[in-house]
Amino acid sequence: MNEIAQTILLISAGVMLLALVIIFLRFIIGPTITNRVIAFDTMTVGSLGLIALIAVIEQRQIYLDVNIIYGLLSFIAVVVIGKYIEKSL
Amino acid sequence: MKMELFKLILIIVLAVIMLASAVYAVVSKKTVSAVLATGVISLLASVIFLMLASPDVAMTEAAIGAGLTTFLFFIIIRKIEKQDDAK
Amino acid sequence: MDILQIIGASMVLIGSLVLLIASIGLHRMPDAYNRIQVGTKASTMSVVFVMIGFIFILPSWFGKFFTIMLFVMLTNPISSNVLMRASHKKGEPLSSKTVIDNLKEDEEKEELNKNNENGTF
Amino acid sequence: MKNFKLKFVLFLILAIFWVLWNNSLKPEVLIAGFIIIIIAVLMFGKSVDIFEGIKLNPKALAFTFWYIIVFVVAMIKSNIDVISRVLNPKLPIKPGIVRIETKLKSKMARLILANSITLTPGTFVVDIKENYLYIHWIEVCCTAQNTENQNKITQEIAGKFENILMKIYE
Repeated sequence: MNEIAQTILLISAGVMLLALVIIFLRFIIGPTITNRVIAFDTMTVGSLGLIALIAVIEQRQIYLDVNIIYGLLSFIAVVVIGKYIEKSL
Repeated sequence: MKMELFKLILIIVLAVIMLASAVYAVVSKKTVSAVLATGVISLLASVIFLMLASPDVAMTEAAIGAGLTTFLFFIIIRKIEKQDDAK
Repeated sequence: MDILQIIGASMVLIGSLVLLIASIGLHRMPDAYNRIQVGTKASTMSVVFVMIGFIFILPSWFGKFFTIMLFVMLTNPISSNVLMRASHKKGEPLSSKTVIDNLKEDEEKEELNKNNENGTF
Repeated sequence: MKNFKLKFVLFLILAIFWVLWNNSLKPEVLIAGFIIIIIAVLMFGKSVDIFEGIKLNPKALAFTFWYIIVFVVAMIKSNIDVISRVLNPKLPIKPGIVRIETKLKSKMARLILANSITLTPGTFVVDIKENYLYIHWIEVCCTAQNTENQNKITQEIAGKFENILMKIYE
Protein backbone atom coordinates (compact mmCIF):
# COMPACT_ATOMS: atom_id res chain seq x y z
CA MET A 1 0.00 0.00 0.00
CA ASN A 2 0.99 3.59 -0.55
CA GLU A 3 3.12 5.23 2.18
CA ILE A 4 0.99 8.39 2.52
CA ALA A 5 -2.27 6.47 2.53
CA GLN A 6 -0.98 4.19 5.26
CA THR A 7 0.04 7.15 7.41
CA ILE A 8 -3.41 8.71 7.05
CA LEU A 9 -4.99 5.38 8.02
CA LEU A 10 -2.85 5.19 11.16
CA ILE A 11 -3.84 8.75 12.11
CA SER A 12 -7.52 7.95 11.68
CA ALA A 13 -7.09 4.85 13.85
CA GLY A 14 -5.70 7.14 16.55
CA VAL A 15 -8.70 9.48 16.22
CA MET A 16 -11.09 6.53 16.53
CA LEU A 17 -9.28 5.36 19.66
CA LEU A 18 -9.60 8.84 21.19
CA ALA A 19 -13.33 8.84 20.36
CA LEU A 20 -13.73 5.43 22.04
CA VAL A 21 -12.06 6.77 25.20
CA ILE A 22 -14.35 9.83 25.30
CA ILE A 23 -17.45 7.66 24.81
CA PHE A 24 -16.25 5.39 27.61
CA LEU A 25 -16.15 8.43 29.94
CA ARG A 26 -19.85 8.94 29.20
CA PHE A 27 -20.36 5.26 30.06
CA ILE A 28 -18.74 5.79 33.47
CA ILE A 29 -20.51 9.03 34.45
CA GLY A 30 -23.89 8.42 32.76
CA PRO A 31 -26.47 9.16 35.45
CA THR A 32 -29.18 6.74 34.28
CA ILE A 33 -29.23 3.35 32.60
CA THR A 34 -30.37 4.84 29.27
CA ASN A 35 -27.23 6.95 29.02
CA ARG A 36 -25.05 3.90 29.60
CA VAL A 37 -26.84 1.91 26.93
CA ILE A 38 -26.40 4.77 24.45
CA ALA A 39 -22.68 4.83 25.19
CA PHE A 40 -22.51 1.04 24.73
CA ASP A 41 -24.29 1.23 21.37
CA THR A 42 -22.13 4.06 20.03
CA MET A 43 -18.98 2.28 21.21
CA THR A 44 -19.99 -0.88 19.33
CA VAL A 45 -20.54 0.98 16.08
CA GLY A 46 -17.25 2.81 16.53
CA SER A 47 -15.34 -0.41 17.03
CA LEU A 48 -16.91 -1.80 13.82
CA GLY A 49 -14.89 0.86 11.99
CA LEU A 50 -11.77 0.04 13.99
CA ILE A 51 -11.99 -3.70 13.20
CA ALA A 52 -12.43 -3.00 9.48
CA LEU A 53 -9.41 -0.70 9.62
CA ILE A 54 -7.26 -3.43 11.18
CA ALA A 55 -8.43 -5.82 8.46
CA VAL A 56 -7.39 -3.39 5.73
CA ILE A 57 -3.99 -2.67 7.28
CA GLU A 58 -3.19 -6.36 7.74
CA GLN A 59 -4.69 -7.27 4.32
CA ARG A 60 -6.72 -10.24 5.62
CA GLN A 61 -10.30 -10.65 4.47
CA ILE A 62 -11.35 -13.08 7.21
CA TYR A 63 -11.26 -10.30 9.84
CA LEU A 64 -14.36 -8.76 8.29
CA ASP A 65 -16.42 -11.82 9.26
CA VAL A 66 -15.88 -10.89 12.90
CA ASN A 67 -17.39 -7.53 12.04
CA ILE A 68 -20.77 -8.78 10.84
CA ILE A 69 -21.16 -11.23 13.77
CA TYR A 70 -20.30 -8.40 16.12
CA GLY A 71 -22.84 -6.02 14.60
CA LEU A 72 -25.59 -8.64 14.58
CA LEU A 73 -25.14 -9.70 18.20
CA SER A 74 -24.82 -6.19 19.58
CA PHE A 75 -28.01 -5.22 17.73
CA ILE A 76 -29.86 -8.09 19.39
CA ALA A 77 -28.33 -7.20 22.76
CA VAL A 78 -29.48 -3.57 22.53
CA VAL A 79 -33.00 -4.67 21.54
CA VAL A 80 -33.13 -7.05 24.54
CA ILE A 81 -31.93 -4.29 26.89
CA GLY A 82 -34.62 -1.98 25.48
CA LYS A 83 -37.27 -4.61 26.11
CA TYR A 84 -35.93 -4.99 29.65
CA ILE A 85 -36.18 -1.23 30.33
CA GLU A 86 -39.70 -1.24 28.91
CA LYS A 87 -40.58 -4.17 31.26
CA SER A 88 -42.07 -6.23 28.41
CA LEU A 89 -39.47 -9.00 28.12
CA MET B 1 8.66 -0.32 12.63
CA LYS B 2 5.81 2.21 12.54
CA MET B 3 3.30 -0.64 12.48
CA GLU B 4 4.78 -2.31 15.55
CA LEU B 5 4.64 0.91 17.55
CA PHE B 6 1.06 1.54 16.44
CA LYS B 7 -0.04 -1.94 17.47
CA LEU B 8 1.65 -1.57 20.87
CA ILE B 9 -0.09 1.76 21.56
CA LEU B 10 -3.46 0.40 20.43
CA ILE B 11 -3.22 -2.67 22.66
CA ILE B 12 -2.08 -0.63 25.68
CA VAL B 13 -4.95 1.90 25.38
CA LEU B 14 -7.55 -0.83 24.88
CA ALA B 15 -6.19 -2.76 27.88
CA VAL B 16 -6.39 0.34 30.07
CA ILE B 17 -10.03 0.87 29.08
CA MET B 18 -10.70 -2.81 29.85
CA LEU B 19 -9.16 -2.47 33.30
CA ALA B 20 -11.19 0.64 34.07
CA SER B 21 -14.34 -1.12 32.94
CA ALA B 22 -13.58 -4.13 35.13
CA VAL B 23 -13.01 -1.93 38.18
CA TYR B 24 -16.27 -0.15 37.44
CA ALA B 25 -18.10 -3.48 37.21
CA VAL B 26 -16.85 -4.39 40.68
CA VAL B 27 -17.56 -1.11 42.47
CA SER B 28 -20.86 -0.10 40.84
CA LYS B 29 -23.99 -0.33 42.98
CA LYS B 30 -26.46 -1.33 40.23
CA THR B 31 -26.50 -4.85 38.79
CA VAL B 32 -27.51 -3.66 35.33
CA SER B 33 -24.54 -1.32 35.02
CA ALA B 34 -22.19 -4.10 36.05
CA VAL B 35 -23.58 -6.39 33.33
CA LEU B 36 -23.14 -3.66 30.72
CA ALA B 37 -19.55 -3.10 31.86
CA THR B 38 -18.90 -6.82 31.36
CA GLY B 39 -20.20 -6.45 27.82
CA VAL B 40 -17.73 -3.62 27.20
CA ILE B 41 -14.87 -5.80 28.47
CA SER B 42 -15.57 -8.60 26.02
CA LEU B 43 -16.07 -6.07 23.20
CA LEU B 44 -12.55 -4.74 23.66
CA ALA B 45 -11.15 -8.22 24.32
CA SER B 46 -12.32 -9.33 20.90
CA VAL B 47 -10.55 -6.35 19.28
CA ILE B 48 -7.34 -7.29 21.12
CA PHE B 49 -7.62 -10.92 19.99
CA LEU B 50 -7.97 -9.61 16.47
CA MET B 51 -4.80 -7.54 16.85
CA LEU B 52 -2.97 -10.72 17.95
CA ALA B 53 -3.96 -12.38 14.63
CA SER B 54 -6.52 -14.92 15.83
CA PRO B 55 -9.86 -14.17 14.15
CA ASP B 56 -11.54 -17.40 15.28
CA VAL B 57 -11.04 -16.64 18.97
CA ALA B 58 -12.21 -13.08 18.36
CA MET B 59 -15.37 -14.39 16.69
CA THR B 60 -16.13 -16.68 19.62
CA GLU B 61 -15.45 -13.93 22.12
CA ALA B 62 -17.77 -11.55 20.26
CA ALA B 63 -20.54 -14.14 20.04
CA ILE B 64 -20.36 -15.44 23.60
CA GLY B 65 -19.15 -12.41 25.54
CA ALA B 66 -20.85 -9.46 23.94
CA GLY B 67 -23.99 -11.18 22.72
CA LEU B 68 -25.05 -14.27 24.64
CA THR B 69 -24.04 -13.49 28.22
CA THR B 70 -25.41 -9.94 28.03
CA PHE B 71 -28.88 -10.92 27.02
CA LEU B 72 -28.97 -14.07 29.12
CA PHE B 73 -28.19 -11.91 32.15
CA PHE B 74 -30.95 -9.48 31.24
CA ILE B 75 -33.56 -12.18 30.73
CA ILE B 76 -32.69 -13.73 34.08
CA ILE B 77 -32.73 -10.38 35.94
CA ARG B 78 -36.19 -9.73 34.50
CA LYS B 79 -37.40 -13.18 35.64
CA ILE B 80 -36.13 -12.55 39.17
CA GLU B 81 -37.87 -9.17 39.26
CA LYS B 82 -41.12 -10.80 38.14
CA GLN B 83 -40.88 -13.32 40.98
CA ASP B 84 -40.27 -10.51 43.47
CA ASP B 85 -43.30 -8.64 42.14
CA ALA B 86 -45.51 -11.69 42.51
CA LYS B 87 -44.68 -12.03 46.20
CA MET C 1 -3.83 3.93 -8.34
CA ASP C 2 -2.02 6.05 -5.75
CA ILE C 3 -4.44 8.95 -5.99
CA LEU C 4 -7.46 6.65 -5.40
CA GLN C 5 -5.82 5.27 -2.27
CA ILE C 6 -5.19 8.76 -0.92
CA ILE C 7 -8.82 9.79 -1.60
CA GLY C 8 -10.04 6.67 0.20
CA ALA C 9 -7.75 7.24 3.17
CA SER C 10 -8.96 10.83 3.54
CA MET C 11 -12.58 9.61 3.53
CA VAL C 12 -11.68 7.21 6.35
CA LEU C 13 -10.17 10.16 8.21
CA ILE C 14 -13.40 12.17 7.73
CA GLY C 15 -15.40 9.23 9.10
CA SER C 16 -13.26 8.99 12.22
CA LEU C 17 -13.54 12.75 12.78
CA VAL C 18 -17.35 12.42 12.59
CA LEU C 19 -17.14 9.70 15.27
CA LEU C 20 -15.04 12.05 17.42
CA ILE C 21 -17.69 14.77 17.06
CA ALA C 22 -20.36 12.25 18.05
CA SER C 23 -18.41 11.47 21.20
CA ILE C 24 -18.14 15.17 22.05
CA GLY C 25 -21.87 15.56 21.39
CA LEU C 26 -22.63 12.77 23.85
CA HIS C 27 -21.12 14.98 26.55
CA ARG C 28 -22.58 18.33 25.48
CA MET C 29 -26.25 17.46 24.98
CA PRO C 30 -28.51 18.08 27.98
CA ASP C 31 -30.71 14.97 28.13
CA ALA C 32 -30.86 11.35 26.99
CA TYR C 33 -33.12 11.93 23.97
CA ASN C 34 -30.79 14.45 22.34
CA ARG C 35 -27.88 12.14 23.10
CA ILE C 36 -29.58 9.29 21.25
CA GLN C 37 -30.15 11.61 18.27
CA VAL C 38 -26.52 12.69 18.01
CA GLY C 39 -25.09 9.25 18.76
CA THR C 40 -27.18 7.38 16.20
CA LYS C 41 -26.85 9.84 13.34
CA ALA C 42 -23.17 10.53 13.68
CA SER C 43 -22.11 6.92 14.29
CA THR C 44 -24.12 5.63 11.31
CA MET C 45 -22.66 8.30 9.07
CA SER C 46 -19.16 7.56 10.33
CA VAL C 47 -19.45 3.88 9.40
CA VAL C 48 -20.82 4.83 5.96
CA PHE C 49 -17.91 7.17 5.30
CA VAL C 50 -15.30 4.66 6.52
CA MET C 51 -16.71 1.85 4.36
CA ILE C 52 -16.87 4.04 1.22
CA GLY C 53 -13.25 5.01 1.83
CA PHE C 54 -12.23 1.35 2.09
CA ILE C 55 -14.06 0.60 -1.17
CA PHE C 56 -11.78 3.19 -2.82
CA ILE C 57 -8.68 1.60 -1.27
CA LEU C 58 -9.51 -2.07 -1.98
CA PRO C 59 -12.10 -2.32 -4.80
CA SER C 60 -11.85 -6.13 -4.93
CA TRP C 61 -13.49 -6.43 -1.48
CA PHE C 62 -16.48 -4.35 -2.57
CA GLY C 63 -19.14 -6.85 -1.47
CA LYS C 64 -18.11 -7.18 2.15
CA PHE C 65 -17.76 -3.47 2.81
CA PHE C 66 -21.06 -2.75 1.08
CA THR C 67 -22.86 -5.41 3.14
CA ILE C 68 -21.55 -4.00 6.42
CA MET C 69 -22.63 -0.50 5.35
CA LEU C 70 -26.17 -1.64 4.43
CA PHE C 71 -26.45 -3.65 7.64
CA VAL C 72 -25.51 -0.73 9.87
CA MET C 73 -27.81 1.64 7.99
CA LEU C 74 -30.74 -0.77 8.45
CA THR C 75 -30.24 -1.88 12.06
CA ASN C 76 -28.85 1.12 13.92
CA PRO C 77 -32.01 3.27 13.67
CA ILE C 78 -34.17 0.33 14.78
CA SER C 79 -32.19 -0.40 17.93
CA SER C 80 -32.08 3.28 18.87
CA ASN C 81 -35.82 3.55 18.30
CA VAL C 82 -36.44 0.63 20.67
CA LEU C 83 -34.22 2.30 23.26
CA MET C 84 -35.92 5.68 22.92
CA ARG C 85 -39.47 4.30 23.18
CA ALA C 86 -38.48 2.26 26.23
CA SER C 87 -36.92 5.22 28.00
CA HIS C 88 -39.94 7.41 27.23
CA LYS C 89 -42.25 4.75 28.64
CA LYS C 90 -40.08 4.43 31.73
CA GLY C 91 -40.23 8.20 32.28
CA GLU C 92 -36.74 9.41 31.55
CA PRO C 93 -36.77 13.18 32.32
CA LEU C 94 -36.77 15.64 29.41
CA SER C 95 -34.46 18.63 29.60
CA SER C 96 -35.73 22.06 30.68
CA LYS C 97 -35.39 23.40 27.13
CA THR C 98 -38.20 21.13 25.86
CA VAL C 99 -41.10 22.95 24.22
CA ILE C 100 -43.81 20.35 23.68
CA ASP C 101 -44.53 16.66 24.38
CA ASN C 102 -47.47 15.43 22.33
CA LEU C 103 -46.91 11.73 23.08
CA LYS C 104 -47.26 12.18 26.83
CA GLU C 105 -50.39 14.32 26.39
CA ASP C 106 -52.00 11.68 24.17
CA GLU C 107 -51.13 8.87 26.55
CA GLU C 108 -52.64 10.77 29.45
CA LYS C 109 -55.79 11.44 27.41
CA GLU C 110 -56.10 7.73 26.59
CA GLU C 111 -55.67 6.81 30.23
CA LEU C 112 -58.36 9.31 31.21
CA ASN C 113 -60.78 7.90 28.63
CA LYS C 114 -60.21 4.36 29.88
CA ASN C 115 -60.85 5.42 33.47
CA ASN C 116 -64.06 7.21 32.46
CA GLU C 117 -65.37 4.14 30.67
CA ASN C 118 -64.62 1.99 33.67
CA GLY C 119 -66.33 4.53 35.93
CA THR C 120 -69.64 4.43 34.07
CA PHE C 121 -70.00 0.67 34.43
CA MET D 1 -48.74 -21.50 -4.36
CA LYS D 2 -50.03 -18.69 -2.20
CA ASN D 3 -48.39 -15.25 -2.37
CA PHE D 4 -45.70 -16.47 -4.72
CA LYS D 5 -44.65 -12.92 -5.59
CA LEU D 6 -43.77 -11.99 -2.01
CA LYS D 7 -41.73 -15.17 -1.57
CA PHE D 8 -39.89 -14.33 -4.77
CA VAL D 9 -39.04 -10.89 -3.37
CA LEU D 10 -37.69 -12.51 -0.19
CA PHE D 11 -35.66 -14.96 -2.28
CA LEU D 12 -34.22 -12.09 -4.34
CA ILE D 13 -33.17 -10.08 -1.29
CA LEU D 14 -31.52 -13.09 0.40
CA ALA D 15 -29.70 -14.02 -2.83
CA ILE D 16 -28.35 -10.50 -3.30
CA PHE D 17 -27.06 -10.50 0.28
CA TRP D 18 -25.46 -13.95 -0.14
CA VAL D 19 -23.59 -12.96 -3.30
CA LEU D 20 -22.46 -9.64 -1.84
CA TRP D 21 -21.27 -11.14 1.42
CA ASN D 22 -19.34 -13.99 -0.23
CA ASN D 23 -17.86 -11.50 -2.70
CA SER D 24 -17.47 -14.13 -5.43
CA LEU D 25 -19.40 -15.66 -8.35
CA LYS D 26 -17.90 -19.18 -8.27
CA PRO D 27 -20.42 -21.92 -9.19
CA GLU D 28 -20.00 -23.93 -5.98
CA VAL D 29 -20.71 -20.87 -3.82
CA LEU D 30 -23.79 -20.01 -5.86
CA ILE D 31 -25.23 -23.57 -5.79
CA ALA D 32 -24.72 -24.01 -2.03
CA GLY D 33 -26.23 -20.61 -1.34
CA PHE D 34 -29.30 -21.15 -3.47
CA ILE D 35 -30.07 -24.49 -1.81
CA ILE D 36 -29.85 -22.87 1.65
CA ILE D 37 -31.94 -19.89 0.54
CA ILE D 38 -34.70 -22.10 -0.91
CA ILE D 39 -34.89 -24.07 2.36
CA ALA D 40 -35.04 -20.83 4.33
CA VAL D 41 -37.79 -19.39 2.13
CA LEU D 42 -39.85 -22.58 2.45
CA MET D 43 -39.43 -22.60 6.23
CA PHE D 44 -40.07 -18.92 6.95
CA GLY D 45 -42.34 -18.09 4.01
CA LYS D 46 -45.42 -17.80 6.21
CA SER D 47 -44.45 -14.48 7.79
CA VAL D 48 -43.63 -12.83 4.49
CA ASP D 49 -46.52 -10.35 4.56
CA ILE D 50 -44.30 -7.36 5.42
CA PHE D 51 -43.65 -6.98 1.68
CA GLU D 52 -47.34 -6.61 0.94
CA GLY D 53 -48.21 -4.06 -1.76
CA ILE D 54 -44.79 -3.98 -3.40
CA LYS D 55 -44.72 -3.49 -7.17
CA LEU D 56 -42.28 -5.22 -9.51
CA ASN D 57 -42.23 -3.02 -12.60
CA PRO D 58 -39.68 -0.66 -14.21
CA LYS D 59 -41.41 2.46 -12.92
CA ALA D 60 -41.12 1.33 -9.30
CA LEU D 61 -37.46 0.48 -9.88
CA ALA D 62 -36.77 3.95 -11.24
CA PHE D 63 -38.50 5.54 -8.27
CA THR D 64 -36.41 3.35 -5.94
CA PHE D 65 -33.24 4.81 -7.44
CA TRP D 66 -34.65 8.33 -7.13
CA TYR D 67 -35.52 7.57 -3.49
CA ILE D 68 -31.95 6.49 -2.78
CA ILE D 69 -30.59 9.73 -4.24
CA VAL D 70 -32.99 11.90 -2.19
CA PHE D 71 -32.18 9.88 0.92
CA VAL D 72 -28.40 10.18 0.57
CA VAL D 73 -28.62 13.95 0.05
CA ALA D 74 -30.82 14.28 3.15
CA MET D 75 -28.42 12.11 5.16
CA ILE D 76 -25.36 14.21 4.34
CA LYS D 77 -27.34 17.37 5.14
CA SER D 78 -28.35 15.81 8.44
CA ASN D 79 -24.76 15.19 9.38
CA ILE D 80 -23.64 18.73 8.61
CA ASP D 81 -26.57 19.90 10.74
CA VAL D 82 -25.54 17.69 13.68
CA ILE D 83 -21.89 18.77 13.46
CA SER D 84 -22.76 22.46 13.38
CA ARG D 85 -25.07 22.05 16.37
CA VAL D 86 -22.54 20.15 18.47
CA LEU D 87 -19.61 22.47 17.73
CA ASN D 88 -21.63 25.67 18.25
CA PRO D 89 -20.75 27.00 21.74
CA LYS D 90 -24.30 28.27 22.36
CA LEU D 91 -25.86 24.81 21.68
CA PRO D 92 -28.91 26.00 19.66
CA ILE D 93 -31.50 23.33 20.42
CA LYS D 94 -35.25 23.59 21.13
CA PRO D 95 -36.39 19.95 21.43
CA GLY D 96 -39.89 18.60 21.62
CA ILE D 97 -42.06 15.62 20.63
CA VAL D 98 -44.59 16.32 17.85
CA ARG D 99 -47.25 14.21 16.16
CA ILE D 100 -47.58 13.65 12.40
CA GLU D 101 -50.02 11.58 10.36
CA THR D 102 -49.04 9.13 7.63
CA LYS D 103 -51.07 7.85 4.68
CA LEU D 104 -49.00 4.69 4.12
CA LYS D 105 -50.58 1.31 4.86
CA SER D 106 -47.95 -1.33 4.02
CA LYS D 107 -45.67 -2.47 6.85
CA MET D 108 -42.46 -2.35 4.83
CA ALA D 109 -43.20 1.16 3.58
CA ARG D 110 -43.74 2.33 7.14
CA LEU D 111 -40.47 0.73 8.23
CA ILE D 112 -38.57 2.48 5.44
CA LEU D 113 -40.30 5.79 6.20
CA ALA D 114 -39.46 5.55 9.91
CA ASN D 115 -35.83 4.63 9.19
CA SER D 116 -35.47 7.51 6.75
CA ILE D 117 -36.98 10.00 9.20
CA THR D 118 -34.54 8.78 11.84
CA LEU D 119 -31.54 9.40 9.61
CA THR D 120 -32.57 12.87 8.31
CA PRO D 121 -31.92 16.26 9.91
CA GLY D 122 -32.98 16.68 13.50
CA THR D 123 -35.87 14.21 13.60
CA PHE D 124 -36.21 10.87 15.36
CA VAL D 125 -39.19 8.47 15.56
CA VAL D 126 -40.21 7.71 19.15
CA ASP D 127 -43.39 5.68 18.71
CA ILE D 128 -45.97 4.60 16.15
CA LYS D 129 -49.66 4.32 17.07
CA GLU D 130 -52.14 3.45 14.29
CA ASN D 131 -51.77 6.26 11.75
CA TYR D 132 -49.72 8.60 13.89
CA LEU D 133 -45.95 8.86 14.18
CA TYR D 134 -44.53 10.60 17.25
CA ILE D 135 -41.31 12.38 16.44
CA HIS D 136 -38.63 13.87 18.66
CA TRP D 137 -37.60 17.05 16.87
CA ILE D 138 -34.48 18.94 17.86
CA GLU D 139 -35.71 22.34 16.57
CA VAL D 140 -39.49 22.67 16.92
CA CYS D 141 -40.77 25.45 14.64
CA CYS D 142 -44.36 25.94 15.85
CA THR D 143 -46.29 24.59 18.82
CA ALA D 144 -49.92 25.47 18.04
CA GLN D 145 -52.29 22.50 18.13
CA ASN D 146 -54.64 23.20 15.19
CA THR D 147 -54.94 20.98 12.10
CA GLU D 148 -53.37 23.39 9.64
CA ASN D 149 -50.20 23.58 11.64
CA GLN D 150 -50.01 19.81 11.95
CA ASN D 151 -50.28 19.43 8.17
CA LYS D 152 -47.43 21.89 7.79
CA ILE D 153 -45.24 19.90 10.19
CA THR D 154 -46.10 16.66 8.36
CA GLN D 155 -45.14 18.18 5.01
CA GLU D 156 -41.88 19.47 6.36
CA ILE D 157 -40.73 16.23 8.01
CA ALA D 158 -42.11 13.41 5.89
CA GLY D 159 -43.48 14.97 2.71
CA LYS D 160 -40.77 14.20 0.20
CA PHE D 161 -40.24 10.60 1.33
CA GLU D 162 -43.92 9.80 1.58
CA ASN D 163 -44.68 10.97 -1.97
CA ILE D 164 -42.06 8.68 -3.46
CA LEU D 165 -42.94 5.70 -1.25
CA MET D 166 -46.61 6.02 -2.29
CA LYS D 167 -45.54 5.45 -5.88
CA ILE D 168 -43.48 2.36 -5.05
CA TYR D 169 -45.83 0.60 -2.65
CA GLU D 170 -49.45 1.68 -3.13
